[in-house]
Amino acid sequence: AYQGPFELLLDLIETRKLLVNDLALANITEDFIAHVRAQDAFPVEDTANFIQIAATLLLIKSKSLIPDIALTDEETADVDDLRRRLEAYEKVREASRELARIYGKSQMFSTGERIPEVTFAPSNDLSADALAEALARVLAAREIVEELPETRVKPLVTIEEMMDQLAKRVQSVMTLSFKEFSKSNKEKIEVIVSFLALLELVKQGAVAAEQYTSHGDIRISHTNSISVPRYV
Amino acid sequence: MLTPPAAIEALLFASGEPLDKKQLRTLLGLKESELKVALKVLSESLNGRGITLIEADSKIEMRTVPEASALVKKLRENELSRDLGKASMETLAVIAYETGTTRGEIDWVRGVNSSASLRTLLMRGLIEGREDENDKRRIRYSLTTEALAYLGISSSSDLPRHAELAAAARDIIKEDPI
Amino acid sequence: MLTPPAAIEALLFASGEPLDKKQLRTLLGLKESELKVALKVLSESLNGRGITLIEADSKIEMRTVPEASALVKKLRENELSRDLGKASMETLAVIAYETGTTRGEIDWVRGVNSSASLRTLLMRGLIEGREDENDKRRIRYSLTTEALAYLGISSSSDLPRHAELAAAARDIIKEDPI
Repeated sequence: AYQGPFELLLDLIETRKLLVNDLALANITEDFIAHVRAQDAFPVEDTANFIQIAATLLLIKSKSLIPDIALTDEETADVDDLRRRLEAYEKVREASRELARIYGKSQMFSTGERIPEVTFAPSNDLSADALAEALARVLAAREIVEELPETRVKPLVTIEEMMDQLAKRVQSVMTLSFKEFSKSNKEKIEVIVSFLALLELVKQGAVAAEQYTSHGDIRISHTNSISVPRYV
Repeated sequence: MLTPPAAIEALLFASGEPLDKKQLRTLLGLKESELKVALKVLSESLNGRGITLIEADSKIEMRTVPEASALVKKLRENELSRDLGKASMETLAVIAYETGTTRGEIDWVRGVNSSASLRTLLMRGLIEGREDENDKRRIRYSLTTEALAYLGISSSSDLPRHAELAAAARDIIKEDPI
Repeated sequence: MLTPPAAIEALLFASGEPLDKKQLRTLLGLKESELKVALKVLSESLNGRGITLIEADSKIEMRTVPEASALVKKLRENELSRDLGKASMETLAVIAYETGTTRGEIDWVRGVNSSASLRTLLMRGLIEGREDENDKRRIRYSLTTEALAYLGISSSSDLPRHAELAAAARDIIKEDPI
Protein backbone atom coordinates (compact mmCIF):
# COMPACT_ATOMS: atom_id res chain seq x y z
CA ALA A 1 0.00 0.00 0.00
CA TYR A 2 1.16 3.58 -0.52
CA GLN A 3 3.37 4.71 2.36
CA GLY A 4 4.03 8.28 3.41
CA PRO A 5 7.69 9.28 3.82
CA PHE A 6 7.64 9.13 7.64
CA GLU A 7 5.92 5.79 7.67
CA LEU A 8 8.60 4.48 5.31
CA LEU A 9 11.43 6.02 7.37
CA LEU A 10 10.13 4.56 10.63
CA ASP A 11 9.62 1.13 9.08
CA LEU A 12 13.18 1.17 7.73
CA ILE A 13 14.56 2.25 11.13
CA GLU A 14 12.38 -0.17 13.10
CA THR A 15 13.24 -3.17 10.94
CA ARG A 16 16.89 -2.51 11.81
CA LYS A 17 16.01 -2.11 15.51
CA LEU A 18 17.58 1.38 15.56
CA LEU A 19 16.60 4.42 17.57
CA VAL A 20 15.52 7.55 15.76
CA ASN A 21 18.81 9.50 15.53
CA ASP A 22 21.16 10.80 12.91
CA LEU A 23 23.14 7.56 12.74
CA ALA A 24 20.00 5.56 12.00
CA LEU A 25 18.90 8.12 9.43
CA ALA A 26 22.32 8.02 7.76
CA ASN A 27 22.16 4.23 7.68
CA ILE A 28 18.86 4.03 5.91
CA THR A 29 19.45 6.84 3.40
CA GLU A 30 20.14 4.48 0.50
CA ASP A 31 17.18 2.26 1.39
CA PHE A 32 14.88 5.28 1.49
CA ILE A 33 16.09 6.51 -1.90
CA ALA A 34 16.02 2.99 -3.33
CA HIS A 35 12.44 2.65 -2.12
CA VAL A 36 11.54 5.99 -3.71
CA ARG A 37 13.16 4.82 -6.94
CA ALA A 38 11.11 1.60 -6.83
CA GLN A 39 7.82 3.52 -7.03
CA ASP A 40 6.80 4.00 -10.66
CA ALA A 41 5.28 7.41 -9.92
CA PHE A 42 4.19 9.73 -7.13
CA PRO A 43 1.09 11.80 -6.32
CA VAL A 44 2.20 15.36 -7.02
CA GLU A 45 1.42 16.81 -3.59
CA ASP A 46 3.59 14.19 -1.85
CA THR A 47 6.56 14.45 -4.22
CA ALA A 48 7.88 17.69 -2.74
CA ASN A 49 7.75 16.10 0.70
CA PHE A 50 9.68 13.02 -0.38
CA ILE A 51 12.33 15.10 -2.16
CA GLN A 52 12.75 17.40 0.83
CA ILE A 53 13.18 14.43 3.14
CA ALA A 54 15.51 12.57 0.75
CA ALA A 55 17.67 15.71 0.43
CA THR A 56 17.78 16.13 4.23
CA LEU A 57 18.75 12.47 4.60
CA LEU A 58 21.61 13.00 2.15
CA LEU A 59 22.72 15.96 4.27
CA ILE A 60 22.72 13.74 7.37
CA LYS A 61 24.54 11.08 5.31
CA SER A 62 27.19 13.57 4.25
CA LYS A 63 27.61 14.64 7.90
CA SER A 64 28.20 10.99 8.85
CA LEU A 65 30.70 10.52 5.99
CA ILE A 66 32.49 13.81 6.63
CA PRO A 67 31.95 14.63 10.35
CA ASP A 68 33.39 18.14 10.30
CA ILE A 69 31.52 19.24 7.21
CA ALA A 70 29.99 22.68 7.84
CA LEU A 71 26.24 22.61 7.19
CA THR A 72 24.56 25.99 6.73
CA ASP A 73 22.08 27.16 9.43
CA GLU A 74 19.22 26.40 7.07
CA GLU A 75 20.51 22.84 6.50
CA THR A 76 20.94 22.25 10.25
CA ALA A 77 17.39 23.50 10.76
CA ASP A 78 16.18 21.02 8.10
CA VAL A 79 17.97 18.17 9.87
CA ASP A 80 16.56 19.14 13.29
CA ASP A 81 13.07 19.59 11.82
CA LEU A 82 13.15 16.14 10.23
CA ARG A 83 14.28 14.53 13.47
CA ARG A 84 11.62 16.38 15.51
CA ARG A 85 8.84 15.49 13.07
CA LEU A 86 9.96 11.85 13.00
CA GLU A 87 9.96 11.63 16.80
CA ALA A 88 6.49 13.18 16.84
CA TYR A 89 5.32 10.78 14.15
CA GLU A 90 6.73 7.85 16.14
CA LYS A 91 4.48 8.90 19.05
CA VAL A 92 1.51 9.32 16.71
CA ARG A 93 2.01 5.83 15.34
CA GLU A 94 2.16 4.43 18.87
CA ALA A 95 -1.00 6.34 19.79
CA SER A 96 -2.68 5.10 16.61
CA ARG A 97 -1.86 1.48 17.46
CA GLU A 98 -3.23 1.98 20.98
CA LEU A 99 -6.51 3.33 19.57
CA ALA A 100 -6.75 0.56 16.97
CA ARG A 101 -6.48 -1.95 19.82
CA ILE A 102 -9.66 -0.68 21.52
CA TYR A 103 -11.63 0.87 18.64
CA GLY A 104 -15.01 -0.86 18.20
CA LYS A 105 -14.17 -3.49 20.84
CA SER A 106 -16.56 -2.27 23.55
CA GLN A 107 -18.85 0.11 21.76
CA MET A 108 -21.19 2.28 23.84
CA PHE A 109 -24.66 2.69 22.30
CA SER A 110 -27.02 5.65 22.46
CA THR A 111 -30.74 5.37 23.25
CA GLY A 112 -32.70 3.58 20.56
CA GLU A 113 -34.07 5.82 17.84
CA ARG A 114 -37.49 6.53 19.35
CA ILE A 115 -39.67 7.69 16.48
CA PRO A 116 -39.86 11.40 17.38
CA GLU A 117 -43.45 12.62 17.60
CA VAL A 118 -43.68 14.94 14.62
CA THR A 119 -45.06 18.46 15.03
CA PHE A 120 -44.73 20.86 12.10
CA ALA A 121 -42.36 23.47 13.47
CA PRO A 122 -40.66 25.58 10.80
CA SER A 123 -38.20 28.23 12.04
CA ASN A 124 -37.97 31.95 11.36
CA ASP A 125 -34.55 31.57 9.67
CA LEU A 126 -36.09 29.17 7.11
CA SER A 127 -36.88 30.55 3.62
CA ALA A 128 -36.35 29.52 -0.01
CA ASP A 129 -33.48 32.01 -0.31
CA ALA A 130 -31.87 30.72 2.89
CA LEU A 131 -31.91 27.21 1.35
CA ALA A 132 -30.34 28.45 -1.90
CA GLU A 133 -27.63 30.30 0.03
CA ALA A 134 -26.95 27.30 2.28
CA LEU A 135 -26.51 24.92 -0.67
CA ALA A 136 -24.38 27.46 -2.57
CA ARG A 137 -22.15 27.74 0.52
CA VAL A 138 -21.81 23.94 0.77
CA LEU A 139 -20.95 23.67 -2.94
CA ALA A 140 -18.41 26.50 -2.66
CA ALA A 141 -16.80 24.91 0.40
CA ARG A 142 -16.37 21.71 -1.57
CA GLU A 143 -14.53 23.56 -4.39
CA ILE A 144 -11.57 24.31 -2.10
CA VAL A 145 -11.34 20.72 -0.84
CA GLU A 146 -12.14 19.37 -4.28
CA GLU A 147 -9.18 20.72 -6.18
CA LEU A 148 -6.69 18.61 -4.24
CA PRO A 149 -7.67 15.18 -5.58
CA GLU A 150 -7.77 16.75 -9.08
CA THR A 151 -4.03 17.47 -8.91
CA ARG A 152 -3.52 13.80 -8.09
CA VAL A 153 -4.91 13.03 -11.50
CA LYS A 154 -2.49 15.39 -13.27
CA PRO A 155 0.57 13.71 -14.90
CA LEU A 156 2.66 12.37 -12.02
CA VAL A 157 6.30 13.22 -11.45
CA THR A 158 8.35 10.39 -12.91
CA ILE A 159 11.22 8.94 -10.92
CA GLU A 160 13.86 10.30 -13.31
CA GLU A 161 12.57 13.86 -12.85
CA MET A 162 12.53 13.36 -9.13
CA MET A 163 16.08 12.00 -9.01
CA ASP A 164 17.29 14.91 -11.18
CA GLN A 165 15.66 17.43 -8.86
CA LEU A 166 17.17 15.66 -5.86
CA ALA A 167 20.64 15.40 -7.40
CA LYS A 168 20.63 19.09 -8.45
CA ARG A 169 19.43 20.14 -5.01
CA VAL A 170 22.09 18.17 -3.11
CA GLN A 171 24.93 18.90 -5.53
CA SER A 172 24.40 22.65 -5.29
CA VAL A 173 24.36 22.33 -1.52
CA MET A 174 27.36 19.99 -1.53
CA THR A 175 29.53 22.30 -3.64
CA LEU A 176 28.57 25.09 -1.25
CA SER A 177 29.58 23.09 1.84
CA PHE A 178 32.68 21.57 0.24
CA LYS A 179 34.27 24.90 -0.63
CA GLU A 180 36.83 24.85 2.21
CA PHE A 181 37.54 21.09 1.84
CA SER A 182 39.13 21.22 -1.56
CA LYS A 183 42.42 22.52 -0.03
CA SER A 184 42.74 19.98 2.79
CA ASN A 185 44.35 16.51 2.75
CA LYS A 186 43.79 13.87 0.09
CA GLU A 187 41.93 11.41 2.33
CA LYS A 188 39.00 13.79 2.81
CA ILE A 189 38.76 14.43 -0.90
CA GLU A 190 38.60 10.67 -1.44
CA VAL A 191 35.52 10.52 0.80
CA ILE A 192 33.90 13.43 -0.98
CA VAL A 193 34.43 11.76 -4.35
CA SER A 194 32.85 8.55 -3.03
CA PHE A 195 29.90 10.51 -1.69
CA LEU A 196 29.24 12.28 -4.96
CA ALA A 197 29.65 8.92 -6.67
CA LEU A 198 26.93 7.61 -4.38
CA LEU A 199 24.71 10.38 -5.64
CA GLU A 200 25.66 9.61 -9.22
CA LEU A 201 24.96 5.93 -8.53
CA VAL A 202 21.50 6.77 -7.29
CA LYS A 203 20.82 8.98 -10.28
CA GLN A 204 22.33 6.47 -12.70
CA GLY A 205 20.51 3.69 -10.92
CA ALA A 206 17.31 5.12 -12.35
CA VAL A 207 18.88 5.47 -15.78
CA ALA A 208 20.89 2.24 -15.81
CA ALA A 209 17.76 0.28 -14.95
CA GLU A 210 16.50 1.04 -18.44
CA GLN A 211 19.80 0.34 -20.16
CA TYR A 212 20.12 -2.82 -18.18
CA THR A 213 16.88 -4.11 -19.53
CA SER A 214 17.43 -3.02 -23.14
CA HIS A 215 21.18 -3.79 -23.71
CA GLY A 216 21.85 -5.96 -20.68
CA ASP A 217 25.60 -5.17 -20.75
CA ILE A 218 26.13 -2.61 -17.95
CA ARG A 219 26.36 -4.27 -14.50
CA ILE A 220 25.89 -1.98 -11.44
CA SER A 221 26.03 -3.35 -7.89
CA HIS A 222 22.77 -3.01 -5.93
CA THR A 223 22.59 0.17 -3.85
CA ASN A 224 21.66 -1.35 -0.51
CA SER A 225 25.32 -1.68 0.42
CA ILE A 226 27.48 1.43 0.10
CA SER A 227 29.83 -0.41 -2.28
CA VAL A 228 30.88 2.38 -4.51
CA PRO A 229 31.19 1.25 -8.16
CA ARG A 230 34.73 1.34 -9.71
CA TYR A 231 34.48 3.58 -12.78
CA VAL A 232 37.11 2.29 -15.23
CA MET B 1 -18.62 -7.28 35.42
CA LEU B 2 -22.16 -6.67 34.24
CA THR B 3 -24.81 -7.68 36.76
CA PRO B 4 -28.20 -8.85 35.37
CA PRO B 5 -29.95 -5.60 36.47
CA ALA B 6 -27.23 -3.52 34.74
CA ALA B 7 -27.48 -5.70 31.61
CA ILE B 8 -31.25 -5.20 31.51
CA GLU B 9 -30.80 -1.47 32.02
CA ALA B 10 -28.39 -1.30 29.06
CA LEU B 11 -30.73 -3.31 26.81
CA LEU B 12 -33.82 -1.28 27.69
CA PHE B 13 -31.86 1.96 27.28
CA ALA B 14 -30.54 0.99 23.83
CA SER B 15 -33.74 -0.54 22.50
CA GLY B 16 -35.95 1.88 20.57
CA GLU B 17 -39.11 0.20 21.78
CA PRO B 18 -40.45 -1.95 24.66
CA LEU B 19 -38.75 -5.36 25.04
CA ASP B 20 -40.64 -8.58 25.60
CA LYS B 21 -39.73 -10.42 28.80
CA LYS B 22 -39.13 -13.58 26.78
CA GLN B 23 -36.74 -11.66 24.54
CA LEU B 24 -34.90 -10.34 27.61
CA ARG B 25 -34.62 -13.87 29.00
CA THR B 26 -33.15 -15.27 25.79
CA LEU B 27 -30.75 -12.34 25.36
CA LEU B 28 -29.54 -12.68 28.96
CA GLY B 29 -29.87 -16.45 29.33
CA LEU B 30 -31.98 -16.07 32.48
CA LYS B 31 -34.71 -18.26 33.90
CA GLU B 32 -38.08 -16.58 34.49
CA SER B 33 -37.53 -16.34 38.25
CA GLU B 34 -34.02 -14.87 37.78
CA LEU B 35 -35.39 -12.24 35.39
CA LYS B 36 -38.09 -11.35 37.91
CA VAL B 37 -35.48 -10.79 40.65
CA ALA B 38 -33.20 -8.79 38.38
CA LEU B 39 -36.09 -6.55 37.26
CA LYS B 40 -37.06 -5.95 40.88
CA VAL B 41 -33.49 -5.00 41.82
CA LEU B 42 -33.25 -2.68 38.80
CA SER B 43 -36.54 -0.90 39.38
CA GLU B 44 -35.74 -0.39 43.08
CA SER B 45 -32.34 1.03 42.19
CA LEU B 46 -34.09 3.49 39.90
CA ASN B 47 -35.92 5.07 42.83
CA GLY B 48 -35.23 8.82 42.92
CA ARG B 49 -33.65 8.66 39.49
CA GLY B 50 -34.66 10.43 36.26
CA ILE B 51 -35.68 7.27 34.44
CA THR B 52 -38.00 4.42 35.38
CA LEU B 53 -39.39 1.12 34.07
CA ILE B 54 -42.88 0.79 32.66
CA GLU B 55 -44.36 -2.72 32.41
CA ALA B 56 -47.36 -3.47 30.22
CA ASP B 57 -48.53 -7.03 29.32
CA SER B 58 -45.13 -8.78 29.51
CA LYS B 59 -43.30 -5.91 27.80
CA ILE B 60 -40.86 -3.65 29.63
CA GLU B 61 -39.85 -0.14 28.58
CA MET B 62 -37.56 2.54 29.97
CA ARG B 63 -39.09 6.01 30.22
CA THR B 64 -38.34 9.34 31.87
CA VAL B 65 -40.00 9.71 35.27
CA PRO B 66 -43.33 11.56 35.36
CA GLU B 67 -41.82 14.34 37.51
CA ALA B 68 -39.55 15.18 34.57
CA SER B 69 -42.27 15.55 31.94
CA ALA B 70 -42.46 19.35 32.24
CA LEU B 71 -38.71 19.56 31.78
CA VAL B 72 -38.73 17.16 28.83
CA LYS B 73 -41.50 19.20 27.28
CA LYS B 74 -39.37 22.33 27.68
CA LEU B 75 -36.50 20.50 25.95
CA ARG B 76 -38.82 19.54 23.06
CA GLU B 77 -40.23 23.05 22.72
CA ASN B 78 -36.73 24.43 22.80
CA GLU B 79 -35.69 22.02 20.01
CA LEU B 80 -38.77 22.85 17.93
CA SER B 81 -38.67 26.62 18.21
CA ARG B 82 -34.95 27.23 17.78
CA ASP B 83 -33.57 28.56 14.51
CA LEU B 84 -32.43 25.70 12.28
CA GLY B 85 -28.84 26.86 12.29
CA LYS B 86 -26.10 26.20 9.73
CA ALA B 87 -25.93 22.39 9.91
CA SER B 88 -29.67 21.70 9.68
CA MET B 89 -30.18 24.42 7.06
CA GLU B 90 -27.45 22.90 4.85
CA THR B 91 -28.91 19.41 5.33
CA LEU B 92 -32.39 20.67 4.45
CA ALA B 93 -30.98 22.51 1.41
CA VAL B 94 -29.36 19.36 0.01
CA ILE B 95 -32.65 17.48 0.47
CA ALA B 96 -34.64 20.35 -1.07
CA TYR B 97 -32.51 20.53 -4.22
CA GLU B 98 -31.85 16.80 -4.51
CA THR B 99 -35.21 15.26 -3.66
CA GLY B 100 -35.09 11.61 -2.59
CA THR B 101 -31.48 11.84 -1.44
CA THR B 102 -30.01 9.47 1.20
CA ARG B 103 -28.08 10.19 4.42
CA GLY B 104 -24.87 8.90 2.82
CA GLU B 105 -25.28 11.27 -0.11
CA ILE B 106 -25.99 14.23 2.19
CA ASP B 107 -22.90 13.46 4.30
CA TRP B 108 -20.83 13.20 1.12
CA VAL B 109 -22.01 16.54 -0.27
CA ARG B 110 -21.65 18.35 3.05
CA GLY B 111 -18.44 16.53 4.01
CA VAL B 112 -19.72 16.07 7.56
CA ASN B 113 -22.09 13.77 9.47
CA SER B 114 -25.72 14.86 9.23
CA SER B 115 -27.59 12.38 11.47
CA ALA B 116 -28.34 14.91 14.23
CA SER B 117 -29.69 17.42 11.69
CA LEU B 118 -31.82 14.74 10.02
CA ARG B 119 -33.36 13.88 13.38
CA THR B 120 -34.23 17.51 14.04
CA LEU B 121 -35.68 18.04 10.55
CA LEU B 122 -37.78 14.86 10.89
CA MET B 123 -39.00 15.90 14.35
CA ARG B 124 -39.96 19.33 13.01
CA GLY B 125 -41.97 17.83 10.16
CA LEU B 126 -39.83 19.54 7.51
CA ILE B 127 -38.66 16.33 5.84
CA GLU B 128 -39.97 12.80 5.57
CA GLY B 129 -38.16 9.52 4.84
CA ARG B 130 -39.34 6.75 2.51
CA GLU B 131 -37.76 3.33 2.05
CA ASP B 132 -35.89 2.91 -1.22
CA GLU B 133 -38.00 0.43 -3.27
CA ASN B 134 -35.13 -1.87 -4.14
CA ASP B 135 -33.16 -1.49 -0.90
CA LYS B 136 -35.40 -1.43 2.18
CA ARG B 137 -32.67 -0.26 4.52
CA ARG B 138 -31.85 2.87 2.50
CA ILE B 139 -34.12 5.79 3.38
CA ARG B 140 -34.71 8.54 0.82
CA TYR B 141 -35.58 11.96 2.21
CA SER B 142 -37.64 14.76 0.71
CA LEU B 143 -39.43 17.94 1.81
CA THR B 144 -42.88 17.47 3.36
CA THR B 145 -45.86 19.12 1.69
CA GLU B 146 -46.18 21.42 4.76
CA ALA B 147 -42.56 22.52 4.21
CA LEU B 148 -43.23 23.26 0.53
CA ALA B 149 -46.32 25.26 1.51
CA TYR B 150 -44.36 27.16 4.17
CA LEU B 151 -41.70 28.01 1.56
CA GLY B 152 -44.47 29.18 -0.74
CA ILE B 153 -43.64 26.77 -3.56
CA SER B 154 -45.56 23.87 -5.10
CA SER B 155 -42.49 21.75 -5.89
CA SER B 156 -38.76 21.98 -5.21
CA SER B 157 -38.11 22.93 -8.84
CA ASP B 158 -39.56 26.34 -7.96
CA LEU B 159 -36.63 26.95 -5.58
CA PRO B 160 -34.27 29.83 -6.50
CA ARG B 161 -31.46 28.88 -8.98
CA HIS B 162 -32.88 25.36 -8.93
CA ALA B 163 -31.46 24.08 -12.25
CA GLU B 164 -27.92 25.32 -11.51
CA LEU B 165 -27.72 24.27 -7.84
CA ALA B 166 -29.49 20.92 -8.30
CA ALA B 167 -27.18 20.01 -11.19
CA ALA B 168 -24.09 20.93 -9.16
CA ALA B 169 -25.28 18.84 -6.22
CA ARG B 170 -26.04 15.89 -8.50
CA ASP B 171 -22.52 16.04 -10.05
CA ILE B 172 -20.98 15.80 -6.59
CA ILE B 173 -23.26 12.93 -5.58
CA LYS B 174 -22.19 11.04 -8.73
CA GLU B 175 -18.56 11.24 -7.58
CA ASP B 176 -19.43 9.54 -4.28
CA PRO B 177 -17.18 6.45 -4.18
CA ILE B 178 -19.52 4.55 -1.83
CA MET C 1 -39.20 16.02 43.76
CA LEU C 2 -36.66 15.85 40.95
CA THR C 3 -33.07 16.34 42.07
CA PRO C 4 -30.69 18.04 39.58
CA PRO C 5 -28.84 14.75 38.84
CA ALA C 6 -32.18 13.01 38.14
CA ALA C 7 -33.31 15.93 35.99
CA ILE C 8 -30.10 15.75 33.95
CA GLU C 9 -30.53 12.00 33.54
CA ALA C 10 -34.10 12.47 32.28
CA LEU C 11 -33.03 15.16 29.80
CA LEU C 12 -30.11 13.14 28.45
CA PHE C 13 -32.31 10.08 28.06
CA ALA C 14 -35.14 12.01 26.37
CA SER C 15 -32.81 13.90 24.03
CA GLY C 16 -30.94 10.85 22.72
CA GLU C 17 -28.31 13.30 21.45
CA PRO C 18 -25.34 14.91 23.22
CA LEU C 19 -26.48 18.03 25.09
CA ASP C 20 -24.33 21.08 25.51
CA LYS C 21 -23.54 22.03 29.12
CA LYS C 22 -24.80 25.56 28.45
CA GLN C 23 -28.10 24.09 27.21
CA LEU C 24 -28.40 21.95 30.36
CA ARG C 25 -27.75 24.98 32.56
CA THR C 26 -30.43 27.09 30.90
CA LEU C 27 -32.97 24.24 30.95
CA LEU C 28 -32.31 23.52 34.63
CA GLY C 29 -31.54 27.06 35.77
CA LEU C 30 -28.24 25.99 37.31
CA LYS C 31 -25.01 27.92 37.80
CA GLU C 32 -21.87 26.38 36.29
CA SER C 33 -20.62 25.10 39.66
CA GLU C 34 -24.05 23.61 40.47
CA LEU C 35 -24.10 21.75 37.14
CA LYS C 36 -20.61 20.43 37.82
CA VAL C 37 -21.70 19.03 41.20
CA ALA C 38 -24.91 17.53 39.79
CA LEU C 39 -22.98 15.85 36.96
CA LYS C 40 -20.52 14.41 39.45
CA VAL C 41 -23.32 13.04 41.65
CA LEU C 42 -25.07 11.56 38.60
CA SER C 43 -21.95 9.92 37.19
CA GLU C 44 -21.09 8.44 40.61
CA SER C 45 -24.62 7.13 41.02
CA LEU C 46 -24.19 5.38 37.66
CA ASN C 47 -21.25 3.31 38.91
CA GLY C 48 -21.86 -0.39 38.34
CA ARG C 49 -24.93 0.27 36.23
CA GLY C 50 -25.77 -0.43 32.58
CA ILE C 51 -25.53 3.17 31.39
CA THR C 52 -22.95 5.90 31.87
CA LEU C 53 -22.03 9.47 30.83
CA ILE C 54 -19.67 10.41 28.00
CA GLU C 55 -18.17 13.90 27.89
CA ALA C 56 -16.40 15.43 24.88
CA ASP C 57 -15.65 19.15 24.74
CA SER C 58 -18.62 20.83 26.33
CA LYS C 59 -21.07 18.08 25.30
CA ILE C 60 -22.52 15.34 27.55
CA GLU C 61 -24.23 12.18 26.31
CA MET C 62 -25.67 9.08 27.96
CA ARG C 63 -24.68 5.70 26.53
CA THR C 64 -24.65 2.03 27.46
CA VAL C 65 -21.54 0.93 29.37
CA PRO C 66 -18.64 -0.67 27.44
CA GLU C 67 -19.18 -3.99 29.25
CA ALA C 68 -22.67 -4.22 27.69
CA SER C 69 -21.30 -3.84 24.15
CA ALA C 70 -21.58 -7.51 23.07
CA LEU C 71 -25.05 -7.79 24.54
CA VAL C 72 -26.44 -4.62 22.95
CA LYS C 73 -24.85 -5.53 19.63
CA LYS C 74 -27.24 -8.48 19.46
CA LEU C 75 -30.04 -5.94 19.59
CA ARG C 76 -28.56 -3.44 17.17
CA GLU C 77 -26.50 -5.27 14.57
CA ASN C 78 -26.96 -2.62 11.90
CA GLU C 79 -24.89 -0.10 13.82
CA LEU C 80 -21.71 -2.16 14.07
CA SER C 81 -18.54 -0.10 13.90
CA ARG C 82 -16.97 -0.36 10.48
CA ASP C 83 -13.18 -0.47 10.65
CA LEU C 84 -11.08 2.65 10.22
CA GLY C 85 -8.15 2.56 7.81
CA LYS C 86 -4.62 3.21 9.08
CA ALA C 87 -4.51 6.77 7.72
CA SER C 88 -7.83 7.69 9.37
CA MET C 89 -6.83 6.01 12.63
CA GLU C 90 -3.53 7.96 12.66
CA THR C 91 -5.41 11.21 12.00
CA LEU C 92 -7.90 10.32 14.77
CA ALA C 93 -4.96 9.64 17.11
CA VAL C 94 -3.40 13.08 16.50
CA ILE C 95 -6.76 14.75 17.21
CA ALA C 96 -7.43 12.52 20.24
CA TYR C 97 -4.14 13.31 21.98
CA GLU C 98 -3.85 16.89 20.73
CA THR C 99 -7.43 18.19 20.93
CA GLY C 100 -8.09 21.40 18.96
CA THR C 101 -5.33 20.58 16.47
CA THR C 102 -5.45 21.95 12.91
CA ARG C 103 -5.07 20.25 9.53
CA GLY C 104 -1.69 21.95 9.11
CA GLU C 105 -0.43 20.43 12.35
CA ILE C 106 -1.78 17.00 11.41
CA ASP C 107 -0.08 17.13 7.96
CA TRP C 108 3.14 18.35 9.62
CA VAL C 109 3.35 15.45 12.06
CA ARG C 110 2.10 12.75 9.65
CA GLY C 111 4.24 13.93 6.74
CA VAL C 112 1.36 13.42 4.31
CA ASN C 113 -1.79 15.24 3.20
CA SER C 114 -4.61 14.36 5.65
CA SER C 115 -7.67 15.94 3.97
CA ALA C 116 -9.10 12.59 2.81
CA SER C 117 -8.79 11.08 6.31
CA LEU C 118 -10.31 14.20 7.89
CA ARG C 119 -13.26 13.94 5.52
CA THR C 120 -13.80 10.27 6.46
CA LEU C 121 -13.73 11.08 10.17
CA LEU C 122 -16.07 14.07 9.70
CA MET C 123 -18.56 12.05 7.65
CA ARG C 124 -18.66 9.34 10.31
CA GLY C 125 -19.24 11.96 12.99
CA LEU C 126 -16.08 10.92 14.88
CA ILE C 127 -14.59 14.42 14.87
CA GLU C 128 -15.99 17.90 14.54
CA GLY C 129 -14.34 21.09 13.34
CA ARG C 130 -14.75 24.53 14.91
CA GLU C 131 -13.48 27.86 13.67
CA ASP C 132 -10.47 29.21 15.57
CA GLU C 133 -11.80 32.29 17.47
CA ASN C 134 -9.05 34.63 16.34
CA ASP C 135 -8.58 33.19 12.86
CA LYS C 136 -11.92 32.28 11.28
CA ARG C 137 -10.33 30.46 8.34
CA ARG C 138 -8.47 28.03 10.58
CA ILE C 139 -10.49 24.98 11.74
CA ARG C 140 -9.64 23.19 14.98
CA TYR C 141 -10.69 19.55 15.27
CA SER C 142 -11.74 17.55 18.34
CA LEU C 143 -13.26 14.14 19.10
CA THR C 144 -17.04 13.77 19.41
CA THR C 145 -18.90 11.66 22.00
CA GLU C 146 -19.45 9.20 19.13
CA ALA C 147 -15.68 8.67 18.84
CA LEU C 148 -15.33 8.12 22.60
CA ALA C 149 -18.26 5.66 22.42
CA TYR C 150 -16.51 3.63 19.70
CA LEU C 151 -13.36 3.67 21.81
CA GLY C 152 -15.42 2.53 24.83
CA ILE C 153 -14.25 5.38 27.07
CA SER C 154 -16.14 8.15 28.89
CA SER C 155 -13.71 11.00 28.37
CA SER C 156 -10.43 11.68 26.56
CA SER C 157 -8.53 11.48 29.86
CA ASP C 158 -9.32 7.72 29.71
CA LEU C 159 -7.40 7.39 26.43
CA PRO C 160 -4.62 4.77 26.64
CA ARG C 161 -1.38 6.32 28.00
CA HIS C 162 -3.10 9.68 27.83
CA ALA C 163 -0.74 11.72 30.03
CA GLU C 164 2.39 10.43 28.25
CA LEU C 165 1.18 10.65 24.66
CA ALA C 166 -0.69 13.93 25.10
CA ALA C 167 2.39 15.55 26.67
CA ALA C 168 4.59 14.30 23.83
CA ALA C 169 2.17 15.68 21.24
CA ARG C 170 1.90 19.02 23.02
CA ASP C 171 5.53 19.97 23.13
CA ILE C 172 6.38 18.75 19.64
CA ILE C 173 3.37 19.81 17.57
CA LYS C 174 2.67 23.06 19.35
CA GLU C 175 6.06 24.52 18.56
CA ASP C 176 5.42 24.41 14.85
CA PRO C 177 4.51 27.97 13.79
CA ILE C 178 1.67 27.47 11.35
